Amino acid sequence: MTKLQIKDLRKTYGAFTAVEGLDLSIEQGETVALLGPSGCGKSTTLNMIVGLTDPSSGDIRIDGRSMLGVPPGKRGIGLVFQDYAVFGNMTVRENLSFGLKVRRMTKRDIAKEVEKTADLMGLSNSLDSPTSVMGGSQLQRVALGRTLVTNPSILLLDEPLSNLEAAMRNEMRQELRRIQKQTGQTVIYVTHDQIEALSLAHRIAVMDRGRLVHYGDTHEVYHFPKETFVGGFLGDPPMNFLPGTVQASQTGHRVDIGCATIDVEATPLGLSLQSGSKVTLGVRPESIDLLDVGATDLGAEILLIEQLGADTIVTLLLGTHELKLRSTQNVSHHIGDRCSLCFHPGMVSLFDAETGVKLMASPVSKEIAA
Amino acid sequence: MHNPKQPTNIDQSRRSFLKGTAAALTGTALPGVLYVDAAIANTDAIHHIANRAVKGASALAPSAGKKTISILIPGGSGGNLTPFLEEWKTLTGLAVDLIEVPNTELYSKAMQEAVAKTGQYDLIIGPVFALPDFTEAGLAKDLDLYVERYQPELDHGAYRIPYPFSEFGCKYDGGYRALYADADNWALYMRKDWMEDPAEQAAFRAKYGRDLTAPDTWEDYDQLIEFFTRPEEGRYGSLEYRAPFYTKWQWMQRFCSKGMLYFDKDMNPLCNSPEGIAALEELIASEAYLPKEAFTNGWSENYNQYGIGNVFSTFSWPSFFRYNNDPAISEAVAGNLLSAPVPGTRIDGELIRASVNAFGWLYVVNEHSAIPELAYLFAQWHTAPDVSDRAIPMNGGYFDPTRTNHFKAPGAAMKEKYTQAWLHAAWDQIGDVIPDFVIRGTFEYSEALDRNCVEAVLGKKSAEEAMNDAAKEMARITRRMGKERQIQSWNSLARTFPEKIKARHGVHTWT
Amino acid sequence: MFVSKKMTWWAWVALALALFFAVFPIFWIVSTAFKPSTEWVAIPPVWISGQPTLDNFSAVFISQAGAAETAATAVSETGWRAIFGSIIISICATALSISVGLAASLAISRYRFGGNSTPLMILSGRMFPPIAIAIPFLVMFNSIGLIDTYLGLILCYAAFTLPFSVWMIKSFIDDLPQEIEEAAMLDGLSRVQAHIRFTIPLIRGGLISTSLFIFILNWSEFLFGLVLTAKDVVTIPVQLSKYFAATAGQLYGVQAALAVVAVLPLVVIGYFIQTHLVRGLTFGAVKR
Amino acid sequence: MTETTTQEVPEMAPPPSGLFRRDPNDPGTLPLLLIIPSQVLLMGMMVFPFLLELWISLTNWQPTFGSLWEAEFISYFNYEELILYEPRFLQALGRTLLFAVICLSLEFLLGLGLAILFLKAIPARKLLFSLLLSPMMIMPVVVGYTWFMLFQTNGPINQIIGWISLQGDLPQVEWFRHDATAFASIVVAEVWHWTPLFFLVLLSGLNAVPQNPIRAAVMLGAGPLRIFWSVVLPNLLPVIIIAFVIRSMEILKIFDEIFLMTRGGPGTATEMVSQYLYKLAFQDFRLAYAAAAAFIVLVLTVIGVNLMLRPITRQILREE
Repeated sequence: MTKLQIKDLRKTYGAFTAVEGLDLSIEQGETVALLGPSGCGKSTTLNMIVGLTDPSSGDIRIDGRSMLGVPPGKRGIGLVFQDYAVFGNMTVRENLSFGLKVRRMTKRDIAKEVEKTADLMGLSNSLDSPTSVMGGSQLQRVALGRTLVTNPSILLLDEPLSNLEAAMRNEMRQELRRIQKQTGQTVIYVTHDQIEALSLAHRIAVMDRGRLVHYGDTHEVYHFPKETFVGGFLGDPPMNFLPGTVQASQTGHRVDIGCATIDVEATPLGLSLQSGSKVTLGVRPESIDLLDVGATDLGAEILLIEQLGADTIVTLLLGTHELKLRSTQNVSHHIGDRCSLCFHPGMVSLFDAETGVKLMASPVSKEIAA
Repeated sequence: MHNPKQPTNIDQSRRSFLKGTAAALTGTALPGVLYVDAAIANTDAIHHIANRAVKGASALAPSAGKKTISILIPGGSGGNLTPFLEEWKTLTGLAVDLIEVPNTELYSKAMQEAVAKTGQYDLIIGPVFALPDFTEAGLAKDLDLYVERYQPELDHGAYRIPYPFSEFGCKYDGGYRALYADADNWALYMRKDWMEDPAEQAAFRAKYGRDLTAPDTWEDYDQLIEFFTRPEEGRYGSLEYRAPFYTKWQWMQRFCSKGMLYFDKDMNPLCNSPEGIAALEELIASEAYLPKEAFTNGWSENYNQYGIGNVFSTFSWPSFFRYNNDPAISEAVAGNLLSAPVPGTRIDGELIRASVNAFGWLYVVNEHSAIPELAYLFAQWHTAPDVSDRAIPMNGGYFDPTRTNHFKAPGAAMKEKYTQAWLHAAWDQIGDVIPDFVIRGTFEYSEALDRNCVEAVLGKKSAEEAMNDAAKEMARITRRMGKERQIQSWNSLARTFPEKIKARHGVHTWT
Repeated sequence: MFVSKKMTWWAWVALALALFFAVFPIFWIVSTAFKPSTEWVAIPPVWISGQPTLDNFSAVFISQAGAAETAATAVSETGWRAIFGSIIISICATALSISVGLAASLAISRYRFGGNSTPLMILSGRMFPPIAIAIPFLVMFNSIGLIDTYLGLILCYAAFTLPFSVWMIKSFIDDLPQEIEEAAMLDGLSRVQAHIRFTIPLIRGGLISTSLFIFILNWSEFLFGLVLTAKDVVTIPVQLSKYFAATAGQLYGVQAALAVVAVLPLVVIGYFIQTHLVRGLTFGAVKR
Repeated sequence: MTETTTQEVPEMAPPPSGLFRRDPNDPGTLPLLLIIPSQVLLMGMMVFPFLLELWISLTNWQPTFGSLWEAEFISYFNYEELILYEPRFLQALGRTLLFAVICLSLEFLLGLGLAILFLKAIPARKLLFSLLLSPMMIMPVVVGYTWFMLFQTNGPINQIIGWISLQGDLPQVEWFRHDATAFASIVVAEVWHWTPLFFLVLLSGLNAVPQNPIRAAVMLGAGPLRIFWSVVLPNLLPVIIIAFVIRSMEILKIFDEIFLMTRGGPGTATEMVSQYLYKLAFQDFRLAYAAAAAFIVLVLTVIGVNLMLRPITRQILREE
């Protein structure tokens, strides 16, 4: 069942367009991450969803009902802020009770709900402490509890972990996942941190300069980005991009990247590429394998090997382009070595060189004759 | 606290002046007895007082430590002085520096000088009611010696300052302390043109059964102002003062004209006597005949408002007549002003009038001055019969006719500004003058009386409550000031009241 | 924010009323300054003179000796001496108050001199009714010859504005991290040098706004100016009270003219120190 | 004051870190040298007159009784007289408090209203802001004269009232004649003069209030009033208290405006402590009595201000 549906949402400030033509739908019980660099329009989108900002055009529907003109407090959305926005002059209990008091619940019901939520959030012991003396993760719990206690149909988290220290961040991430599971809550999670997005969300919506660039499940978004932007934004190190020229071939297409050519199969959609058109070829670091230590002249040269515990990042020079490669296995090569590379079949994406838009997602195989 | 007396010989000579004139000064038939020939203006004698001052100053000037005489003056009074400073300088070589303070602050500033003792001012032009305070605070220099030496002829001679001004305006506790510069008793001013309008006269006669004339009694007056009150035409009967600080004077006139004094022999307040309450009730009753502004107007607003021409009468100072009779200042009423004695009360067949000397300025020599004698001499010169006759009519000042010659033999400028008729009328009323609270603690007594009057007028208290409160407050002030000393002071002030009033209280027998 | 940014009709009305209320009296002063004497208290009141005149200003600035008697020429002295006096006294008293206050704030803020009681003690100096303290001042000033001197008023004004100087400057120093001076001292500067080279320049904005605020206080003072002077020293507020003439009564127009001249610089100053003023006025409770 | 000190000193005892404290000998005499000028100035210009005043208040001095040095020592008599037998003093005190409460509440509410208004998208913002602030820059004496003119019976305020009233004829309120209207007139002048201060301070305070708690409250469905009361106001509190402290210190001393407008009248309807002190000291010249009254006022003010400051003394003095 579609919980939240956004249709052609648009927000302009004078000549500046903050959000353009956004379409998005979120299912019940789903966790969706809204991901993008700062200034991409995700905060504006968030504000429009919760009702703090009115859209210039478009529609927002929750459970099929249009939310245009419905005041923020009446949309059934809970919002948790990056800086927690806990009411510093109140105790934890007062914070948690606030939303319920507004709803004119009886004192007894309030107390009951607050106890319940405090229990869920692990705040039972500090209910009567003033919030002014609390630390980050505690405040985060209060903020979350304050929202959850009102039983929102959608929970929006705005960069909820970015103010926390690294260790706390991990702990809270798990905590969030636990709570989401326990409550079956629909969650929209706004972040610029891809790891959070990837680890928490079922689906990811990537935004760039006011546009929704890619919306899909985490696997799809990660491995088959719809634009070079998405590939470049997600992943650490990000997707490798190689400029190339299309050459027609019998089996499909080949892309000439200067120092080598790569076979690319035609898409199932039958997209055919004009011979000679410029493209960008994208491949994830973990979709590249090092084949052997070769002495071939056209091989890639290893510039740098970084051991990162479980992973190893290898920086290569292929022709004039730098590539990064991630391997979970031990790399026996040395800096300065030359080697052959293999792009995993089906894991290579082609983008229009000018627009950066994906041309096709195709299962590819070919060894690069290096 | 009582200042030590001057050497005996001076004391005696002063007494001898008094002896010579006492009978005449306290007599009831004052105008007649004191009739002075107009020829006094043409004799050389008129210049003697000024000349003595100039001579004295010229003699002292070369050895004086200070060549500038500083005078503390009330703001707005410079007009009487500035044109004469150059003349004085030519005559004596002494410069004069005028220091203005707002006229409401003058008393305060002078008393501050009594505390600070800077000697920054050599002369102070102060209000008459402040003289006791100035003296008790050690600010007003004892002038007996100078008076003896330079003969300003304050209370004797053809040019004297008429009694009682010469008494409460120059002396405190029997000694000379000031040179009176501004006789300031009230008269009743009415619109001559309204009174002379035949239609009005007919209507008035029809209504009250008598002629439309200047009033003798307060009842007459109340009829007049009732008659001329026509709010629908924007016309009112009177512009009597009902603003704070001024209301007490209106009360004093009505009260004293009932043959009353402020205090009895032992300084018990009499304001809560039936007469005092009645006087206040009369003030309250006449509210209907007053425009609303009367309740907030101070004197200058009052002058200006009367000048607009929508009010029949008012009680005011001589300068009121002078300014509002000047076409350059008040087009509407100039030439149409009739001055009359303040109304009185007929008691036992005797008509008693009481014209309050509200304010009035005098020269006081600062005890702390470095050049007291020169300062005194300037004051003597400026208040001398001839010089003051020229000074008083100047525009932009407060001084009004004070010396006998001003009334009886006015100079051209004086005659032009005040008119012969007014000067005659004013002279005739001097016998009815009553003093303000010219005793120590004047502000406290005035304020207690005035505030209670105002509160009654505003309806916050009944007249009786107000007068009882005022009496209580005044009694308390007296107690605190030291009753014996105050009684002594009051006894000498009481002697300056009109004969008819004094007689009813047997003031002559007070000791 | 909990208030919508949109201007509703009632917001326009409220704004218009507030503006009228705020500006009308100022308009009236300015307008009166240009009215001929007949219009000062005319019935009905004149809003803008049909025959505007500069007489009131010339009464303030140009000696009227010998001029034909009119309401405006009844003024016996020009306003120059008062303007000069006010400028001298306000500037010197402000400078004194600020420099003494700056030193004291350093001692309090940086060295915790005297603990917490010192600032509160200093502040309580501002609570004494000046009317009552004026009398001991009179007695005291008389015995040391300070009555009617510029120095006397300067000392008095400086002392009475010192509480604000200390509290305002202190709030600016408090907000300045101590590390700045510490770093300077590690580089070899002495404590005094560190204050002079770093602390003071860094709170320059605060010092300027505090000075201007103190200047306004000094410039406006009336009572001490009235009581502690005799003939040599006059300030503008005292001069204003002198515009009274026997014929015309209160010289509203002349008063208004001097008031306009006296107030204009303050309004301009105020415009420039608005934001700093808040910091100072709230003793640092608002940090912006 | 003393109480605060004794309470807080122990907390401060552990010296804060930082170079200035690390080496206790280091500052040497510098702090002393820095504080001395202020102490000398205060000694000469505040403490000495203060002590002189204290002594005067214990005598029966008034210049018409003789000089200060001859005045009789009467110990607490003036105080006793004032408190027990001088209803006018106590009335003036009460009236001043009432005046302060009325004015400060009005100034606060109007200032707050304006400040909230200025959160909206106001056109020509900076200009309007400055215009609204300008009354604050005007010297009290001028404020007094101006409102005296405006409140004249034939003045522009009555004219405006006349225009507003439907009949169109001047109702001619005689402002200075009646207790209530005279009091109202000085309240109006005072409110006009100092609302800008509250406006300025509250607007800055409002702008400094963190936005997210407000958004959070909006999200929780709270209405503007509840948000203001529960979220905004607690944040504004320190600023509000300081503004109130500064203004009450000054308003309790209010003199110039009333002196020029009503002189405390009619009767004593607008007589504040300062007017009463002025009457005692500069009209009656009962200087000792005035001094005693001033001390009572001082003590009450100090107590009052300390009570007001209590909740935020810590924050202001940075004691945490």
